[in-house]
Amino acid sequence: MRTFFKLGFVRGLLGQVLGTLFGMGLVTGTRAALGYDPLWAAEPAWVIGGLLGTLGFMIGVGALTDWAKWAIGVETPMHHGAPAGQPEWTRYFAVDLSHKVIGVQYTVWGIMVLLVGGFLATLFRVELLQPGMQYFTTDRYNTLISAHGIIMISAILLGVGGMINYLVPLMIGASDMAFPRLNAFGFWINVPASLLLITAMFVGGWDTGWTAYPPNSLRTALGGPLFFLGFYTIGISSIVGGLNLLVTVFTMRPPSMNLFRMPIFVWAAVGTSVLQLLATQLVGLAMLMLIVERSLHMGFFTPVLNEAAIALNSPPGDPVLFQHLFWFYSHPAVYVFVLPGLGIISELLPVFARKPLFGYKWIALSSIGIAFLGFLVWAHHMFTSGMSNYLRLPFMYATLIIAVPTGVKFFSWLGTLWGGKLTYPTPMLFVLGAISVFLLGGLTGPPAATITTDLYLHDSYWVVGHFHQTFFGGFMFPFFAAMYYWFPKVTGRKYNEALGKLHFWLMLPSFWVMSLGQIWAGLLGMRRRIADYDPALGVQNIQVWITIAAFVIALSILIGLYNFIVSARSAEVAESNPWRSRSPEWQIPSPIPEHSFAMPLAVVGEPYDYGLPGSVYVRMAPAGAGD
Amino acid sequence: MKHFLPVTALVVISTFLVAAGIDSLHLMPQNASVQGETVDWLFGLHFKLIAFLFSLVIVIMVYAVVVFRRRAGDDGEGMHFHGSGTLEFIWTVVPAIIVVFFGYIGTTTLITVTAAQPDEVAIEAVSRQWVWNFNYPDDGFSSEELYLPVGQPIRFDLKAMDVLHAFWVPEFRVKADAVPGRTNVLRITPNRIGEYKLVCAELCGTRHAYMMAPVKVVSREAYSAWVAQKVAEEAAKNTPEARGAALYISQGCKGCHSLDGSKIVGPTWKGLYGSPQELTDGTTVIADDEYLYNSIVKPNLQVVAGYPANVMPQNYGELLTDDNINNIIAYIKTLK
Amino acid sequence: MHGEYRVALRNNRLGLWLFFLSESFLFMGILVSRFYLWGNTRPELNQLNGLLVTTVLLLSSFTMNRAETALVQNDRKTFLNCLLLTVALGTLFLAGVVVFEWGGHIRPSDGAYGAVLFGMTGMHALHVVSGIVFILIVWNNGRRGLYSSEQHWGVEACAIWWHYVDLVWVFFYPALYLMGQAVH
Amino acid sequence: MTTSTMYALAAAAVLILTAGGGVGLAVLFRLTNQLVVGDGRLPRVVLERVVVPTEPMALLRWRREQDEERMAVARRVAAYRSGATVLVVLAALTVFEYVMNLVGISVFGLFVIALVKAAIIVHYFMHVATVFAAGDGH
Repeated sequence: MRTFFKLGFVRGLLGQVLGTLFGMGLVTGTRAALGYDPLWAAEPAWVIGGLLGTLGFMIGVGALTDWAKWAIGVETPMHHGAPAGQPEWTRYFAVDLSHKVIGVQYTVWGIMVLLVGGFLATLFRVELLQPGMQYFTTDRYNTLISAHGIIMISAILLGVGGMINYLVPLMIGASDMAFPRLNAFGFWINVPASLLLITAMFVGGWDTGWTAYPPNSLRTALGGPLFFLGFYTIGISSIVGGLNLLVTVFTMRPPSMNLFRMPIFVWAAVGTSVLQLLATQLVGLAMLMLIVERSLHMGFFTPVLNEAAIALNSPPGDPVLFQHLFWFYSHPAVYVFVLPGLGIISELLPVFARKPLFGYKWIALSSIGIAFLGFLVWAHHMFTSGMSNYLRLPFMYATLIIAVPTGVKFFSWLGTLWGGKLTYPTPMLFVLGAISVFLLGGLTGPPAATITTDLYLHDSYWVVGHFHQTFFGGFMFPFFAAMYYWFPKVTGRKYNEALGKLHFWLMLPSFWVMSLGQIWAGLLGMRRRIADYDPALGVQNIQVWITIAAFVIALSILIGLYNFIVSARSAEVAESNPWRSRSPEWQIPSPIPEHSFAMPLAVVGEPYDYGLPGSVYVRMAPAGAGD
Repeated sequence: MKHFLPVTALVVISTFLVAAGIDSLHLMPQNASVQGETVDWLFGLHFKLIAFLFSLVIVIMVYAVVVFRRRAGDDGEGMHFHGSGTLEFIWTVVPAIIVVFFGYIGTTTLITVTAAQPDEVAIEAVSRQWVWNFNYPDDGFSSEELYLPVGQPIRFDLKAMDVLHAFWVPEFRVKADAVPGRTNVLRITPNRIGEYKLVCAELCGTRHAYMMAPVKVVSREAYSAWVAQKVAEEAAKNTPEARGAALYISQGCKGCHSLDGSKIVGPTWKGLYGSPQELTDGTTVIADDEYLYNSIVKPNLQVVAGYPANVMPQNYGELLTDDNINNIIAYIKTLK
Repeated sequence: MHGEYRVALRNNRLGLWLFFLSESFLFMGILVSRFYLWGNTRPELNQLNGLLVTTVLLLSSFTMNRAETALVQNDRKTFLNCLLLTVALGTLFLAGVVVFEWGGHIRPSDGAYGAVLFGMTGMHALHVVSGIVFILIVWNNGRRGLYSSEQHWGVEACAIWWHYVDLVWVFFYPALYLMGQAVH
Repeated sequence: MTTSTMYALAAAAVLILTAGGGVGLAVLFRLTNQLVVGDGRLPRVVLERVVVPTEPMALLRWRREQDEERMAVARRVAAYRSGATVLVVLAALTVFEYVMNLVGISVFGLFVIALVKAAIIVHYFMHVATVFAAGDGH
């Protein structure tokens, strides 16, 4: 029991509750002091409460302790291992500075958030089985889809954070990330953010979708501002995570590892991090503007003017401004989600094909190209918003051009497969599944990119199908591939191969059914985000298939998790390099010791020279040797 | 080279099969507009490209998976090559040419689809939570149904009075958002007589899924007859009650207040006048003229128990003249 | 210099500059909103006040630079005094914005003028406040002798953070007071 | 305020600044000097007679010491002075910006001036070059 209350996580939760109550009290007290009536104003109380609750969590969990000590001039040496006098497992529930622990924390919390988001999806899929409203009110339904969207996005960001934090320092032979405390902060801020998002569902919900378009988001229920706040908080995590990774990659590589000798996943992580670092600020700003417009009536997005504004000759606000700010992040965010996944595909293919990665430089530069182009295409989400053709056309061209670097990746993957000695353990199956699914996403993109056809597809179920394909192909399948692939490295044990294959063979076909069903429903004229559909559209059978497929996907993921949990506790001990990989993290024992590399790394070969007799990629060299 | 022929043959066969499969599925509802023909043509082009690229990647991948699998007992490594600059160059440049070509096609078709027509007729489509309204400025009336003469180019001026909505008739293919504070333009020339549904395609709140309006494309003669009938009705509307009834539709009261006693979002208007209303603060008031006036102008002042506050727009006092408000009250009085 | 400190210093500098880059996107977003909503117009603001607060912030950047230079030259007294002077000037700037600009004839709820004016000055003021808190922390630590002329990352970070806040104002001042046609 | 009044005020400001400010600066020269070059702890002029060593090696060493001391002083003065110079330049640019706006410079022109100011701050105050140096401090 004492141990329980000493866990940073538990203290954080207490801190969040206390902070929220304090914030609410602050608002109510201020209103009392100013003589407002009534004393209780739900929105400011919840917003300030949510803000201070987040701060309370971070204080409670201890993520700010070292910085507070620094501020008053106290030395804060790095701490390794479990908290003093506590068992080893407790470090996963506390602020820990090791990137390996933080990577696991990101991944586990990400999977938990993913389960919540998936659960919401199954709920509204049941509602869509037949026309008419059976189980929910339309308001409740709208809250469910909105929450599904943002919760899944936060889950994907957490999964991306997990993979990047765990793998990148190992792959470049660094002892840790450049800023371990910032790293821990970046993870823990996600926890109060997730809780804010879940709370938002229970204090009235919100019916704007995850896009939060005003003016609807200015009028929606109390869940709205909590959702904005949660989204903003997740954004903070993205920014500090991206910053930390870029510094790590640029300064902490061994001198012998030049940019084109990094494992390919590191390139993808760099692309992702650039987008996270720069683009996220804009969505944060957009969310902040929504909050202040709601609470202080600052008219950024409403075209209605009050009398004083008319007297000032003030121009009106404009809802379309929000869409620009929002998509300037939220389109690149798609590449934040998929670039690491595509990196995983490129990373794993050579290992299971036993031959070099085809066109390393092209794949590496295509990641950077996608990241760069990602900044120039945001307005393709707004082709119907009333922009003139002169504005729409450049965005159409930029969007179509993204197909080029993406195509380079596809063809290079085929080149990697060609002439290999392919084996098909679970990670490889997930990689191949990812390619097929991402291919669907890639092919359903261009019709939505050319404006003429997008005028039909925009806001239809086609779009729903398209982005589920890109997220499953670009994140979910590669994520599970990574989970199975690095499972022996992280836990030191073997996963159950039969269950892994069952997971894959349930998930892949059901996903194809689900997403092709969505595509078809969209073509038949079904809109996005509708609680109820017109039976005359003829999509009911399709909806039944989508729902069944969604449940099979959910089942397969539960099987996968069961496999991970049971195998981590009691499976056979794995050898240190079961896949015969050349990457640095496989040259050290499993599970990885506290200080990953006993000796500095020296890069002495190409990363993917599989099949070249006698060549190695890295050598553990005593300090000073090598290079 | 021994793989070249089988792979090529499989890709070709697969391309034709996939393309034929897509064609046979009847993926979209019947087109009913001139603009839609352009859209459908481009869709056809896209589907052919999709069939080819899908086959190209999937066939090569499946072929490699089958042919290059590790045989039992083989412990060797794969072929050792790092890539091919020529190949990379080809599959960078060829797709780039294809996408630029599609960009060009996209440009020309967009210009076709959005081009202004010399003889176009303007109709104002006004959207509110959660109703559509169509003003026919040339003839000076407004309607809840969208009647369109076949073959007549129409320019829709889209307006939104509260939040974002989007104007979409799937059979007409093209859509556009209705944005508060702006007037977006959408051009459609219906070319097929029939009955369709206009839907709102932008999430706009509670009843978004039900925000629809009937669309009737009729012959020019039928259209003229309908216009004449609407004009006559308009003339008969000069009593306060009738004006109130028109305001009930044009101001969007209909979205939240029913006339048949059912509960939508706000209280029903059936039998409202003169009835006792229990308020959230526990008091009961009789719905008289003053109460109704206040409820329209200051909806949060007296909220009826069981209904949410803050839902009804606060600005009807600015949108409506006192005359109009009295017309609405007169209309409510008729609803026994 | 100690090797570990050198490595940390290099990381810290790169990290802080990347953060500036990230923050620049935030402020660019605000500037874009200003031009999107205001176009080539601006509300009538008190020009004298604008010049005054700009001058005060500029002076504070000078004193901050002087504090850092003094520390490098091992002149502790000037270092600490200049930090306090910077805090005073920063507070004066805040007072100028809050009292004269926010207390003027435009309120936050007054259309796009009010929203953008308060959005820009508010977001900038938030950064000024953070800078002041940062300087006070550094002053307190400096008073206790935690920084030397060779090792003083805290001071350097604080100084360039403060200059960055000034840098933002370099763009905000013309955007608020000079650019576009003043509307009466 | 009408445009003509603004012109008049600006002209008056320029006059007062140039005439009055020049005189003021001259009067406050010593204070200004201290403001510009630092804290006044600079080495004072040494009045006692300096004994110059005669032995060649000692003379060399003495000269080197003298040089180093002068260099150190020069560096210190330069460090302080650069801050003051930057302040003056930035202030001048701000005034220039304000006056040019009265004259009717374009938005683009104002942006260019702001960019110049930003570049000066980034280079001289924020020492952007240190990011690219391998962490060797000042």
